[in-house]
Amino acid sequence: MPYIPHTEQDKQAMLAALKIQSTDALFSEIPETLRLKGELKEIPEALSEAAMLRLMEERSEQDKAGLCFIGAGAYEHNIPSVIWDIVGRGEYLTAYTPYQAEASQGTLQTIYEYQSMMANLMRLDLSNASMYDGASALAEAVLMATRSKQKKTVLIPQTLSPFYRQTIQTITHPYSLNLVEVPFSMQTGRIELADLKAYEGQEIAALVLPQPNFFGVLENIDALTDWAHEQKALLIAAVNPLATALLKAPGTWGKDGADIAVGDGQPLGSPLSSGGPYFGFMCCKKDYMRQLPGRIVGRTVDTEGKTGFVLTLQAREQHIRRAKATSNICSNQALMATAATIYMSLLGPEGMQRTASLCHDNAKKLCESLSKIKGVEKIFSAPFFHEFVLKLSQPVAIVLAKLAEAGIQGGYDLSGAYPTLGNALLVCATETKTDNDLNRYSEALQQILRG
Amino acid sequence: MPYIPHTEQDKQAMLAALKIQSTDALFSEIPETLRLKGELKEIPEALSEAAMLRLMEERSEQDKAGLCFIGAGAYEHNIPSVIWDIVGRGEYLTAYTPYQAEASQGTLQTIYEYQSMMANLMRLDLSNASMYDGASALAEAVLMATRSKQKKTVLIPQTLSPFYRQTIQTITHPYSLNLVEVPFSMQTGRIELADLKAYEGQEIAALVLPQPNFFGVLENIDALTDWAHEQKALLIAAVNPLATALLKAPGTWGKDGADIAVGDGQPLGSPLSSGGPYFGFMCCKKDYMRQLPGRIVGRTVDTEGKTGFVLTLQAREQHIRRAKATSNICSNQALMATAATIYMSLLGPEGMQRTASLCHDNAKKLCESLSKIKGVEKIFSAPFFHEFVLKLSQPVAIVLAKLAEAGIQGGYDLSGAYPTLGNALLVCATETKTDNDLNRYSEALQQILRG
Amino acid sequence: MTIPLIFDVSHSGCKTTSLVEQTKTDVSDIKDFLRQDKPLLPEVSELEVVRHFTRLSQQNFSVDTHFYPLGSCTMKYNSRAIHKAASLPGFLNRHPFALDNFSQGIMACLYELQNYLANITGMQAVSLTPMAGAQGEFAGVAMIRAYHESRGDKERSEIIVPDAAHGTNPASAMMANYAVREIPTLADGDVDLEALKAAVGPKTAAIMLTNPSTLGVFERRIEEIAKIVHNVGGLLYYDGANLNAILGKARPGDMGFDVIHLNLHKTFGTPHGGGGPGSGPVAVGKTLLPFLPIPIIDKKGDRYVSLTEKDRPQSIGRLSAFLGNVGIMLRAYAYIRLLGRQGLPRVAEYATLNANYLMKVLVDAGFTVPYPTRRASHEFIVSLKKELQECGTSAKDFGKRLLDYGFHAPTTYFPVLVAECLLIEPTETESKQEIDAFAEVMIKILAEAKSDPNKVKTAPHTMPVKRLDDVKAARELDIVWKKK
Amino acid sequence: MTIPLIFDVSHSGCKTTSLVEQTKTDVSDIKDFLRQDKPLLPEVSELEVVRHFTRLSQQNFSVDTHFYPLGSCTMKYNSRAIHKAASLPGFLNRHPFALDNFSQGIMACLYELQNYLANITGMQAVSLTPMAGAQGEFAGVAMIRAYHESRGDKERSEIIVPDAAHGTNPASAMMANYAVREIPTLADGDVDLEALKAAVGPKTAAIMLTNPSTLGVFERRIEEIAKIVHNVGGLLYYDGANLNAILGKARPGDMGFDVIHLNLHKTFGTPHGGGGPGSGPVAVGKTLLPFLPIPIIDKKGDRYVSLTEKDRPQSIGRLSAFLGNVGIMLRAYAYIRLLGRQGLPRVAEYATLNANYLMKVLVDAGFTVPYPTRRASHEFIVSLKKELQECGTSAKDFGKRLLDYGFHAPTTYFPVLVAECLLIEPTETESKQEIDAFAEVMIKILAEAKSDPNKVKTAPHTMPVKRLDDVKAARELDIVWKKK
Ligand SMILES: Cc1ncc(COP(=O)(O)O)c(C=O)c1O
Ligand SMILES: Cc1ncc(COP(=O)(O)O)c(C=O)c1O
Repeated sequence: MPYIPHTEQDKQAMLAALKIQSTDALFSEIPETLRLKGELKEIPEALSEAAMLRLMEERSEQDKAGLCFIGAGAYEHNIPSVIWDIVGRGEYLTAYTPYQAEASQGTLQTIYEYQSMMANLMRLDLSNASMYDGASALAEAVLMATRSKQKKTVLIPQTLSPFYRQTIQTITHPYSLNLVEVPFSMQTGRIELADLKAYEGQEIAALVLPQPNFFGVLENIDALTDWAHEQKALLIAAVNPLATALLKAPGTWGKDGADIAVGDGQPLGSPLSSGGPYFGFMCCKKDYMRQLPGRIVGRTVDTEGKTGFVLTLQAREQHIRRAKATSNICSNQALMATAATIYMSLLGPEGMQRTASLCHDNAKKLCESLSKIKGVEKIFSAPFFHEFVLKLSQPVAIVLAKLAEAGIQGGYDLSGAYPTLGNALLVCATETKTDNDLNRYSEALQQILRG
Repeated sequence: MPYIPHTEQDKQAMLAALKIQSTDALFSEIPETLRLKGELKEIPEALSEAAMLRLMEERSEQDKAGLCFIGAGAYEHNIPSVIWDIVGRGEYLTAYTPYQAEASQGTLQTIYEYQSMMANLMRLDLSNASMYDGASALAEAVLMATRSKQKKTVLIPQTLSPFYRQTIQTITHPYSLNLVEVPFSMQTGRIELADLKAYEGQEIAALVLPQPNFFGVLENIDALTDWAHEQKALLIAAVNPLATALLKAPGTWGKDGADIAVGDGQPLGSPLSSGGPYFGFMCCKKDYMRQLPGRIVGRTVDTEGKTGFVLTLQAREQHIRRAKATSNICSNQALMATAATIYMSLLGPEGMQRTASLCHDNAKKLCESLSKIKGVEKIFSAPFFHEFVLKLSQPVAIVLAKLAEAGIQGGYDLSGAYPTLGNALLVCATETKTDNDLNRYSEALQQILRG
Repeated sequence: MTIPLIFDVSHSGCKTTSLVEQTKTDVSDIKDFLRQDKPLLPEVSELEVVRHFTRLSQQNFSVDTHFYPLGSCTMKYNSRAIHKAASLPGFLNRHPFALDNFSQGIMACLYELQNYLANITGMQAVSLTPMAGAQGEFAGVAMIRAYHESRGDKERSEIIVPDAAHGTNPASAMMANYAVREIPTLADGDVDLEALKAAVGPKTAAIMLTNPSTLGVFERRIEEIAKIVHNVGGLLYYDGANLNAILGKARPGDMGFDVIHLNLHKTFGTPHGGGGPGSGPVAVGKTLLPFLPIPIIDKKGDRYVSLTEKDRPQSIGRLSAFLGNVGIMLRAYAYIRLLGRQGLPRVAEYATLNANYLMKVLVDAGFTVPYPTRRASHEFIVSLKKELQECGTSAKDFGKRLLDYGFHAPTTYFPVLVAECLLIEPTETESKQEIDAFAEVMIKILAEAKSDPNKVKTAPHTMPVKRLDDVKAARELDIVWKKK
Repeated sequence: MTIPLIFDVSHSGCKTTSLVEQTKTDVSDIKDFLRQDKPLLPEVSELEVVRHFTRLSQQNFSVDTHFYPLGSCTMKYNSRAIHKAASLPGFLNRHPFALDNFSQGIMACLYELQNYLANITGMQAVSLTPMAGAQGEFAGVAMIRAYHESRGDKERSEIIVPDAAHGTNPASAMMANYAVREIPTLADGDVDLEALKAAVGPKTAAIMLTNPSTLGVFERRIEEIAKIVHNVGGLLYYDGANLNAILGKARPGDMGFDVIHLNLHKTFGTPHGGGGPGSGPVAVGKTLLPFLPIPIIDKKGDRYVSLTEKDRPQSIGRLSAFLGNVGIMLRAYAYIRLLGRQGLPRVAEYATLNANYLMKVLVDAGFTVPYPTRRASHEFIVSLKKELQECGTSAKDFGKRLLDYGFHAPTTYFPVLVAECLLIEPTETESKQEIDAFAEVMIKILAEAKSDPNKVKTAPHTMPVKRLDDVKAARELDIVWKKK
């Protein structure tokens, strides 16, 4: 029996100890009417490990697509081989949340190091141990801000990922917040300070500010942060953590810095994996510490004065505070945060900055060569990080399908989420692309738009 | 610098401590004439990890071939996922030979368990810790037998792998042994007792006996073993260890059992890997213990009486006995033996027997369906394990090339090594093959021989 | 041996150049946006990283190294085969926005998984998107809210939760802006029906139940409870964290539940990762069908498609940016394929057999269980109140002492209503031998508590650290390393 | 904590059915050949296997967990990237007898590796097939025999080996049926040329040398040695185990060697695996070219082919059934690609810098080195003769005590000619910080040897076991577990 170690003899000895004839008797307290009579019909017969692996291999091979130029919130990066060899060690992989601190120092110290790296990267006072993903972390940050400020209005730029906006919607819906979508400049592709005038004087809990934004464009963070603080609103930064190694850290935005920074940690060592598991991170100024959701690890000492680590500030959490907790989050995405900790340790400040620079460089090169093609137009004027928006002379879906045939995943089709942009395509190039890869894309697109 | 942790500052501090200006001074004792002046011209510029992996991926993808029905000494088997996740752990992977016993109990206990499993599987008194591969292990066994018997003649059946025979040749050449090749019956495909008559009364050190033999055919082991012992020769069994779970163990062959058993451990969890690394195993009766080459682990106690493990019987080995050692072997194939230990633990006696039976069953089925095809003839009459020989109506190389196009690696072409067999093809089917796989082979072959 | 922080190993300027292409880059076009400081991250060699985290990992207990009978957590064996299946490069490298044409393989897995889970739970449909049990709970409660709102039923402001409930239940109700009304448990471990009857009414949005409950017993009057709640227009939420106990034996859908969440990282053998990622799919009956969170995988003809808000206008919406923790779903899918139709009920049988057997051995040895007349489910509670009174040794002390003997501690102090409790869940993947060994050590500690209580109270003695100071950790907060 | 044997965990009848297809099989046609007994192998669950071997592995020191300055072993960092490269499914699943059309990718790697190694060593051609250093040595000596035989030169029956040589050198000479003639080393660590001159003659088949020698110094008069041996018609064999010291700095081919073997598992960063697999390619100059062992990869036009005995009639033949340890070759290939032309000499620079620096620190602290006037190569010797005399603490004791401080012991008692020696090789992948920490502990142990010698003599104290009884192990031999 797969994964059941009992021999018939063991079973009989155990039944005998319990003075019962069969395991059926163990379920005697389940009312007869509720006992499942037949079998689970939808479940197929057991496969052997080899047959299962062969099936899964076929399925995964079936989905093999070309060079990936899609971004839109999930990014292809080089993942050093070290990471998953270590993260996949049983001691990390098969441990539970580190409740028994003395038997969990590995996980606890790792998370403490994670918190330190994230807080240092964001230049904020503290970090929690991880959230589910960037979108849900942002939703929790919005709740946190409205709780802290006791106000219900939150400004949400349309340059924020539509998926993040939908997630905020779902998660904050029960609290009937006033979520105000801030339009962007069709010329620059970002929020312009002037356009915020309209919201001045309102009771704003927070302004959410993505950097880079969903179009890859760099927002005017300093001015917008100062504006938010002038409105007595919190500034919630939603950032790409890899980009943050190169770009201004949220804690240094404007005069006083962002108050909360969240984002998706995927670029730090999580494979694309169809969208998950990734992890959300959340950092903030210490003023908001007691509002922070999720687990936090602290450094302490043992009875002999030796350094050790424990879960701390648990009075915020569901298992202690129940209906008065800061969030219901329990399991988080610890393993992915472990991967990120190793990623940041391996690359270090220089490696991360260099990687971010390579991304930028490749995207710039690709944008230049693609926008030279007839039928292609770069539509936003503001600088970008590693993604950019192109307007095509043909419907995006058709072009993407043709690119796919040429072995290229050309990008994310914006025409659904942003119909006003027309045939708009969001293209991403990271450090994984060689010059040859970039050329392959331009050549293929040229061919398609010519033909 | 890849894998060099020194900062410039570290380097300067170290040079200063040594009172030298540059690392050049460290090489001052190398005569000037011998100092390499230029660069290593053949070595390309460094690649990044990602670029290297991409190159290697392309190279490995380039070689992707179809369903594998090749055997001939290396066999495709299911490898439980557990094995390489554990064997790949740094503590096993990056340790040296366990000279410092107290800091190497993991490797030492594993090898002790390995030795126990192999000896039990072979039904012999003892096992060493591994040899390079099956062929070189057999060569060492031949040397061991000639040393023990102080005779120079060794009978080597032509049913033994030609590669094994060549290896024996190379390794024993300096000792000018009398290696006598014993021909096989063209009808049964094995050595017939009657044909051994010719060698009776000679001064024979050993008879080598493969089971199954290179043709997959099962030798008449009991009679041949008894014959060897009647000649006062040692019987060296060369066996497939997976088959041995199902077939008579060497230690039980004939009246007194084989004296030495060797073979390639590859079927026990080593991937095909283009031929290596695999490992050789070597078991023997205790009479020959002090002649055994290679490392041996023994169980002992520590100063407090606690059980522990150490390398033992080292007086046979090169690092102690130098020119008087039983062999020059130093590094062996410990990691592959570790994989085999885990393989045998996972499958257990029942799982290994069942796997061997599935191999046999699949091979039988395939042989039946292939030999029904016009232009195909099964040439040997004796029973086989999981390989069999077919005679084709067309040259084997041409048929194999066509099968490859149909996504099938059809087998090993015997026409080079055994020209007298004609267009002979050695086909293998293991437990990895489904009925559908077997059918694909028959259909493709039918098509090819018809066309 | 304590291990220095990676920051303490750091030496400025150290790096592994092979990890990043060393070509020149030009970021002058975005110079106004650039960071001026060097982020304070470690600067260490690849070997230093490998050594640091390998050694850190060795300081963990884990299923792969230790028996881990943590109640309510189902720390069963995490198959390496399913880990390998989910780690196939084709799966790892797939972008969530790959075109449908290049997504049929993965969608086939997810679609089938939805169907399997519906069948296992006896519900109508499944959404896999919630990222953990708690997010599944939120999704469930949000659907309940959406349902009542869709009927214009705005009065319902309360969710009823038994006092034995897991903390996420009330917290999830709170996340959905419901007031929580707690009801007590009877001395036999079942819900107090009279209290329930008194609690329900027009304000009742739903009740959240775990069955078998976290007390380790099956709620026998579940059908009655369903009737009571449904009668007042409320719905029933099932917390599926304990599904291991009844897999293939009974189904929440048949008990009258309207919505349930599952913990794939418990019942379906996916690893816990030191705290996550998990996956908490929700399954619903007919009532809540329109409200399921998106995305959902559907099959149109022989093509799989992903349903969005356009296809499901009444959906509560999306809970994360993409599809949820797909890697975990793939593991659960592979797990179900490995166990198959016959294997799943066997899980419940042996999980329950192990729990009842261990309980019997411990009771025979003098341990107190709060529900001695009840069958254990897949887990059971031992109360050490007597031991605390008599020897001064608490549940925490017992837990810590177990570590010294190479066993992870059971869950301690949960559920809160049983004083000094250990919640013990052996799971089906542990052998009789292992369970006997655990029982033996429990009995040994009981003897120690009497003969040498201090030994127990100051445990652990053999871990990398002695007992840690939680109070100091919270008072003198040190949660981010700072450069000295 | 000692871990029971897997046999002691075994419970008859336990098995993991998912590992083998459970379909019926029929072996009645070979019933006369079948085994009647059930092989005495463990019967355990998959979890038991995982737990057993995971926990066992944790009892090892390894490069991934500890500084491992084992002299003559080059325990450098084993890159995970090269491990991943060699573990690509395309490589793992390739059968050695795949058709040439499906082998161009792998042959390209091996062909290039041959060329790289030829360039690095300054030799003409390379065969990758030997499976370890010792098999490379055998191949080399067998080629030397073949060369003399090919010239009808049958007198040559001796191989000269310095007393400092590694044990495999004389043993390999023996395997090739040569008598071994040992020559002494001078007080400065170089070979005694007078003794050499006296030893050579018409019987001399070859001399086997390691340079830098295993004494941790470069043999300065190597050109003279080459002349002496060549003059009498003998050949020069280079043991390449120490190549890390001179990588890209000097080449055996330029020194006059006719044949060399390399240890890919030392110089080229492939893992040691607890004792193997390694890979010991041989490289030859013009003289021995025809005798190289097969198979060898060649390029014909733009196609790679594998040369066999037909192409190389004078070859000594084949040393194993297939191509050798291809997986290790792929790792070495990937390693060279990662380090590149500039990276290889850097290895020698930093390996040598680390060794000389550590030697300096230890000498300054009062340790005795036998060759104080010499530059260390990538390793050096400390002799603890004085400490043994004065405190009773031996080299073995020092080594064991190091374990307590988290450092693997250096090589002890090799080379045999230096009493109470530790052969210390830090490698280039260790940081100054790590080396300083090691030096500090060495100094601490030196102090302990004086203040508390018993502590050192009874070390280790913190390992899973205390010092083990080697004598009992050899006397009361227990090398195979038997059922009681
Ligand atoms: C009964 C119960 N419900 C819900 C949860 C929450 O699950 P998760 O941690 O996946 O959010 C848990 C987890 O411990 C639990 O035991
Ligand atoms: C100097 C020297 N030569 C030869 C060898 C033998 O190499 P292998 O163990 O790979 O056979 C070694 C290994 O320790 C060595 O140090």
